[in-house]
Amino acid sequence: MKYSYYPGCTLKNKAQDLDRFARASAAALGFELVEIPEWQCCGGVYPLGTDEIATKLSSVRALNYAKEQQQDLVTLCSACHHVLKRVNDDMKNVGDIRTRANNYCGFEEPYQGETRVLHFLEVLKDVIGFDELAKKVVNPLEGRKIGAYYGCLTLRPGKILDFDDPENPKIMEDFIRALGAEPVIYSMRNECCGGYVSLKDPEFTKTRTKMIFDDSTGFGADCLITACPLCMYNLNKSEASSKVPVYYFTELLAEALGVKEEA
Amino acid sequence: MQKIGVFVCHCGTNIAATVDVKKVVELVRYEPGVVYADDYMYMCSEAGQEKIIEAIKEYGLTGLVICSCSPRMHEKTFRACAEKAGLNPYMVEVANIREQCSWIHKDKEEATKKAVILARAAIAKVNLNTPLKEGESPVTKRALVIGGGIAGIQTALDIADAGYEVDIVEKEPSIGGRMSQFDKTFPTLDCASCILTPKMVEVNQHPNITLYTYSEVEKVSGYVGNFEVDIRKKARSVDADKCTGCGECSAKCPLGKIGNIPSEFDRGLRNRPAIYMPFAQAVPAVPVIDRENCTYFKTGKCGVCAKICPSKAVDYEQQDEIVTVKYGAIVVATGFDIINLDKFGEYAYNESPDVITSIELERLMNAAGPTGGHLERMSDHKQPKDIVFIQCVGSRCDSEEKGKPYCSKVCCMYTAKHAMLIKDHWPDTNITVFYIDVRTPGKNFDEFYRRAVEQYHVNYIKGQVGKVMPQPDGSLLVQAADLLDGKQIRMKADMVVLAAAIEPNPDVRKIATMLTASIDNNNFLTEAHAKLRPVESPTAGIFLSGMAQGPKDIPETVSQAGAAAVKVIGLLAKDHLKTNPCTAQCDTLLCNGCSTCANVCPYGAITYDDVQVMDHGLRETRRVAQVNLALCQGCGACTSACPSGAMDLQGFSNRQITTEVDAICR
Amino acid sequence: MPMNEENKEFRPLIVAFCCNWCSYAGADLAGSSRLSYPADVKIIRVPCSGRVNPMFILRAFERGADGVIICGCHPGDCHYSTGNYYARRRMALLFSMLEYIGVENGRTRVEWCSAAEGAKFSKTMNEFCEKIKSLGENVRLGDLRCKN
Amino acid sequence: MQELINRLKELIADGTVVRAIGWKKGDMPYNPEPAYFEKPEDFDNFVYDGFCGANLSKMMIEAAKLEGKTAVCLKPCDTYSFNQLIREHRVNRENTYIIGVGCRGKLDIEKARKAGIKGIKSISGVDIEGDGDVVFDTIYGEKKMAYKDLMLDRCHVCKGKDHVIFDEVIGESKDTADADRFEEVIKIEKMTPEERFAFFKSELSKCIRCNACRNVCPACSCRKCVFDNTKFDSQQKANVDSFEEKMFHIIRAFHVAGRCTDCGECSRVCPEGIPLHLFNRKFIKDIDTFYGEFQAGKDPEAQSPLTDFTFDDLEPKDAVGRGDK
Amino acid sequence: MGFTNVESQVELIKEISGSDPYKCMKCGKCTASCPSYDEMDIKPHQFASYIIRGDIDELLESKAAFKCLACFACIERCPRDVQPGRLVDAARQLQERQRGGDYMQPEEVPELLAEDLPQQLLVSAFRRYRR
Repeated sequence: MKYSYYPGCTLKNKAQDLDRFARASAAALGFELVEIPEWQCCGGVYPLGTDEIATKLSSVRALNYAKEQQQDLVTLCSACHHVLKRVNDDMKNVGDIRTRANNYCGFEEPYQGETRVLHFLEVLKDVIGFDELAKKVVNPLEGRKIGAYYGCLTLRPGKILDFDDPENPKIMEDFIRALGAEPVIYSMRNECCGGYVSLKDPEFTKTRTKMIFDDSTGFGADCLITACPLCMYNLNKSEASSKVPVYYFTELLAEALGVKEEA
Repeated sequence: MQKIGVFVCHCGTNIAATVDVKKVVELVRYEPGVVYADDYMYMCSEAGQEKIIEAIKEYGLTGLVICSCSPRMHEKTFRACAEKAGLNPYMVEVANIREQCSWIHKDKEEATKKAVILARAAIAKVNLNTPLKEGESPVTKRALVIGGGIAGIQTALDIADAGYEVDIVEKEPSIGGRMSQFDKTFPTLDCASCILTPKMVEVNQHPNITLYTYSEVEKVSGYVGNFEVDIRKKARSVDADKCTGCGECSAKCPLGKIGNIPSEFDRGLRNRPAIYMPFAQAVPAVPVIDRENCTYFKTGKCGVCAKICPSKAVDYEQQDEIVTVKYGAIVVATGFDIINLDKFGEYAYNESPDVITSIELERLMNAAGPTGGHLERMSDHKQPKDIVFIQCVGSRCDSEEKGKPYCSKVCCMYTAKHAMLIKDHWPDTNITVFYIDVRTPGKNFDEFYRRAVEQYHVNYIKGQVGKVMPQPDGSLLVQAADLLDGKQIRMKADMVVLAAAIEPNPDVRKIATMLTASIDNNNFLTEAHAKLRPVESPTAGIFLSGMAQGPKDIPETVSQAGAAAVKVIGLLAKDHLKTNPCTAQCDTLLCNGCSTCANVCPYGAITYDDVQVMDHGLRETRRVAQVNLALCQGCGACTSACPSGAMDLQGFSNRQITTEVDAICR
Repeated sequence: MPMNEENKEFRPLIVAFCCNWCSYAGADLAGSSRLSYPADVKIIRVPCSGRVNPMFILRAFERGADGVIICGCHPGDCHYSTGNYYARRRMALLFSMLEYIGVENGRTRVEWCSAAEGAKFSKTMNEFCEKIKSLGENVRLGDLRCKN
Repeated sequence: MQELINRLKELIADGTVVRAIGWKKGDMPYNPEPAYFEKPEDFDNFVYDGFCGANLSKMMIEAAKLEGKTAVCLKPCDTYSFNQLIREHRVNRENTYIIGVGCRGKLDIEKARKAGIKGIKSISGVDIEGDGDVVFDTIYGEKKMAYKDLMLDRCHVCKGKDHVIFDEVIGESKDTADADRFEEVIKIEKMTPEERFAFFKSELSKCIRCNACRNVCPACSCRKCVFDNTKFDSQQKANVDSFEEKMFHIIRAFHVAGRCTDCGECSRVCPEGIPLHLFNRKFIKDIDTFYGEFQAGKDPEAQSPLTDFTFDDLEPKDAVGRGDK
Repeated sequence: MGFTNVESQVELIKEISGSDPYKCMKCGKCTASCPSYDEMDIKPHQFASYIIRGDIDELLESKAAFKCLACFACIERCPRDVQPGRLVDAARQLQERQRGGDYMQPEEVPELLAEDLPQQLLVSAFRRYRR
């Protein structure tokens, strides 16, 4: 099984862990992430303005490339996942954006949102299946109480991303169970960490991340997992992270599958 | 050739402002058949009608075209007017130049042109009209009420008291409906069961009322005055004639303790046995066996209830039974439920047992409820100190998947009631109500709400809650906004009560389809006229009572129930009804006897007989279609199915419609 | 502004068959709610969409109609229980046949519209008019004849 | 053929039937005509060979009204039409004795003409029992043609060798289907709207309104055709007005939709060679696609698709534009 | 494109946002959900009213739009489908398009940079703060 893979800027750089553990795990699970050539940065935030076209084109090109390969497009980074899914939805359902984007790109055949965008977790859940994943776990993470931190970009808006229930998600909890650990459910798991505001106002972000740590540790979490390099950065800026480490979910996956060292 | 009079109504300025009425008169005057044309300010007024009558007499008119509002509005008026002047009422056609012309077009020239075309079509049609005579059909003097809540109970009692027989069909094992689940009622804080139970008993004992509980309407056929209804009496597994209602069986059922069967009546807040009465005052006081959960029905073992029943009333062999009954009128009183809250994950209803709905709160406060009326948290059975009420959960919602666009109407009042009752019992409870608007139109309603604030010091905050977050310490963190003070609030609560939007009983769609009664986008039954015929369905013989028609409180429900009863009584008081003369008619000379029409007739009104016909001097016996005029409702399905054109519909004949097409396309 | 023949806007002729119980009432509601739609639409009241004989539609086209729309109660909600189900089959076959002989799709339409859906009625008629305008005059059916 | 004649004579002789309907020789060897046979000498002209394409089932509408039983010779495909007539209560089954006659495909003389065969004096090899080539004795000498190449188009989409209703069967039948029934329809569907329109316009413009199609059609069995009554014509003008002219074949096809067994007689008899079956077959194809396969006349108890429905039938908007997807 | 009057700017906001401020029923669920509430001088639920009233100058002065985290909580929860986040973002864009984006100056950037700062943060911030 091959997937077109859109790594995104950060995974090539500061978040290489997210990327390499994912590839190693994928290999262990029997699928391959084929990085699409000459991908360009998604821009990090989805351009909400109805008249913004240019900023969506990099996503459109990636989507169209996957279409030409007749492959689903897989991402790992929350932000890329968010932007790609939303741009894809625009290409499918917003006639104006579709027409204009296609005019710019000049593909052989107009792109109309045909590609299916999947987060790596969705591949695990819907293609591999968490039951199957659990069978492949060689180092079950027994006894660990893990809090899934979703943040915002994986979940909202629920209708378009169609990733999980945006208010009470459970895909990462099911993932944690599949690895043999115990998920810790806490309310702040889908509340924003402060996002890019940490650039200009790091103090604000710290108040947000403190709330997240307080809530998750209150319910007994001994570590957190995330799919987002920005969340990772912000959470790690908090003092609490010294006691409650934050991992990319792929790292724990690789660990459970016994491929962490090879990666 | 007909002698047609055309009358163009100004409808004040409703029509005249956009349609040049005089010009219409001028232009239609020369249409074939027209011998008279005039306009008037209000054609439907006494003076307007007088004008018509005079013209009929003076010009010997044989057909009328009224260019006015929708025929659904005043066709009847003008037909009656024609009849007064000795003209057959079915020689009248209405051109709808208000709803379908003046009200929707702005350009006067364009609207006038269209009005003329609509008038022409009507004139062309009248040219082909024939006098029709209404038939008569008898009325079955018995009414059916679907739903045994307070709405159905009141309607049935009122009809029965007037001397007519009434049957109530209730799908649950007992009548009583939602009201029987409530603790107290607003705005007088009467105990719900104290005022409802006597009515339930009265229903049970009334000589004119037959109760079908644990039963459902399965099939409806017929028409106003002559409905035929199949009622499925689901097997109770208990012989109602032998059962004394002692309750031994329920008490001994092994599943009562270990079965984990959530009680529907208590909204899942406690469990019930497999053989059960929903509540102590159930009417009839006869338990049912829930066959899906009962060990005996699942495995063939157990049988405890049958063994211990002192009157040997338990009957595992009982079968569903279908009874067919004839009715003259049917009242829909199917009531409501609250919406599913899965889409409101932000309020943690599914995550925390301490986030409950208002109906669950009713059960928790009810002395007969799962906690014996003691208010406690379902998580740790502690009495809550801080309670937050959230209003409009799913009401006034634009998104169809999440909620409902309408105001549920009763939540503001019952929340004030809940707040006061809690404060009355446990005065040191802190109560906060987050509202968007407090809506209290109704006698003594705003006073009631103000009492909650002024006397009981309930804290009302304008602003919707954003999120309810279960905390590690077991409390609930409520994040909200106080829009008036301009603050974001994060407050702890021990319990959160959600005023979930109400919605019509989900079964109503199925029932409406059987009754061919129309329902709106929200699944509420549509009334025949929003203002003037609020308790009737557009389908003749179907009446509406209670929440099935729209959100309303108990006093309103009872008033509407009475109003529906009066309409039913008015119908049943007649010995005969006039039938629609626009029925199908078969031209025996053209009919092939092929049975195609009978296959599509929804009323079984078409039969085939061998008749003697004379066709071009040739006498022959032929199999031809016969229309039973008492059964035919004039839908015309047969006419478009008929290959030979033998079937035609009076009042909407093939030629009449094609001539309208021609007139419009001229 | 002087109007000459060339820049005169094409105004289509549209016949709408509306069942008495749902769509005609829906049209009335559109009217009383003042939800406008083009005057090109002329409504013919029929008791039920099941009453609409394909002959009526063909006749309208033959007499110069540019579009014909049939409106009835939503499936399941027919006042006569089943009339619209038969209409649905009849119209599906007729429309497909018209397409087969080369008449543009879109000149015919069936829309289910309840008495409560005044807004939908108006929206439908606006859309349909736009569609017919984009298709232009209905030349083909007028042209189709057996003898020259 | 002789077995058939003998049996018919026997049935008349023993009083089982009063008369028989079959084919008699025409003025040319390739145009036999439907005929009544009562007396033994009538059978001198009786013929049943490859050119007896005419579907006799419709004749039974009137024949079954006569005093005494009538025997009728029906080919396998004709029995579908007969069943459909029973379904519509148009024939009296009790008064009918059905002889299912064998068929190995019926022939189209036009095919021979198109192959350049002219001046025909006599034809052999068209017997019902044979299986060789058809031999034409013409004034230009002997010409041969494979039986199959001479078959009517409709026989290439044969419904099968079985009679669906009969009292007895005489002779062997063969399923001659070797083509896709909907091939022509699909070909037209694939054209552009302009091409389709041009195609039908040119075909329909040949029509001379001779009504042969209507008269031969077993589904067109109305006592009085809608085109001959005034029920739809508001002006009550002469029968033939422009409305009829433009829409005649579409309306006729619609009227028989769900009832047409696809016997192909309309196209066979059309003097102008208009492929009228293309209308009927389009309806049949649509019915099969939209509502499940249905063969009119197969089962006289089956509900016609147009007097039936399911709750989730296709919406009309989805019935069109299917080719574009 | 020059903006001459309030009306055209209101129209522009509606167009950029693609949402209808008139649908707002002032329930405040957006404001109740907003993580940046305390940072904002104009609160999320107020954007609709500002646009309806045409208080464009105040919107253009406000820094609230730059405090929005683009977390979409308000969009997810809005019962009226006003999607307040879109209105907020449209106000931000209007400011940037008119002023060329002065919320973050390029010269600020180097001192903000940290060793472990992910690219995602930079591109996101640039998208939001600069035109």
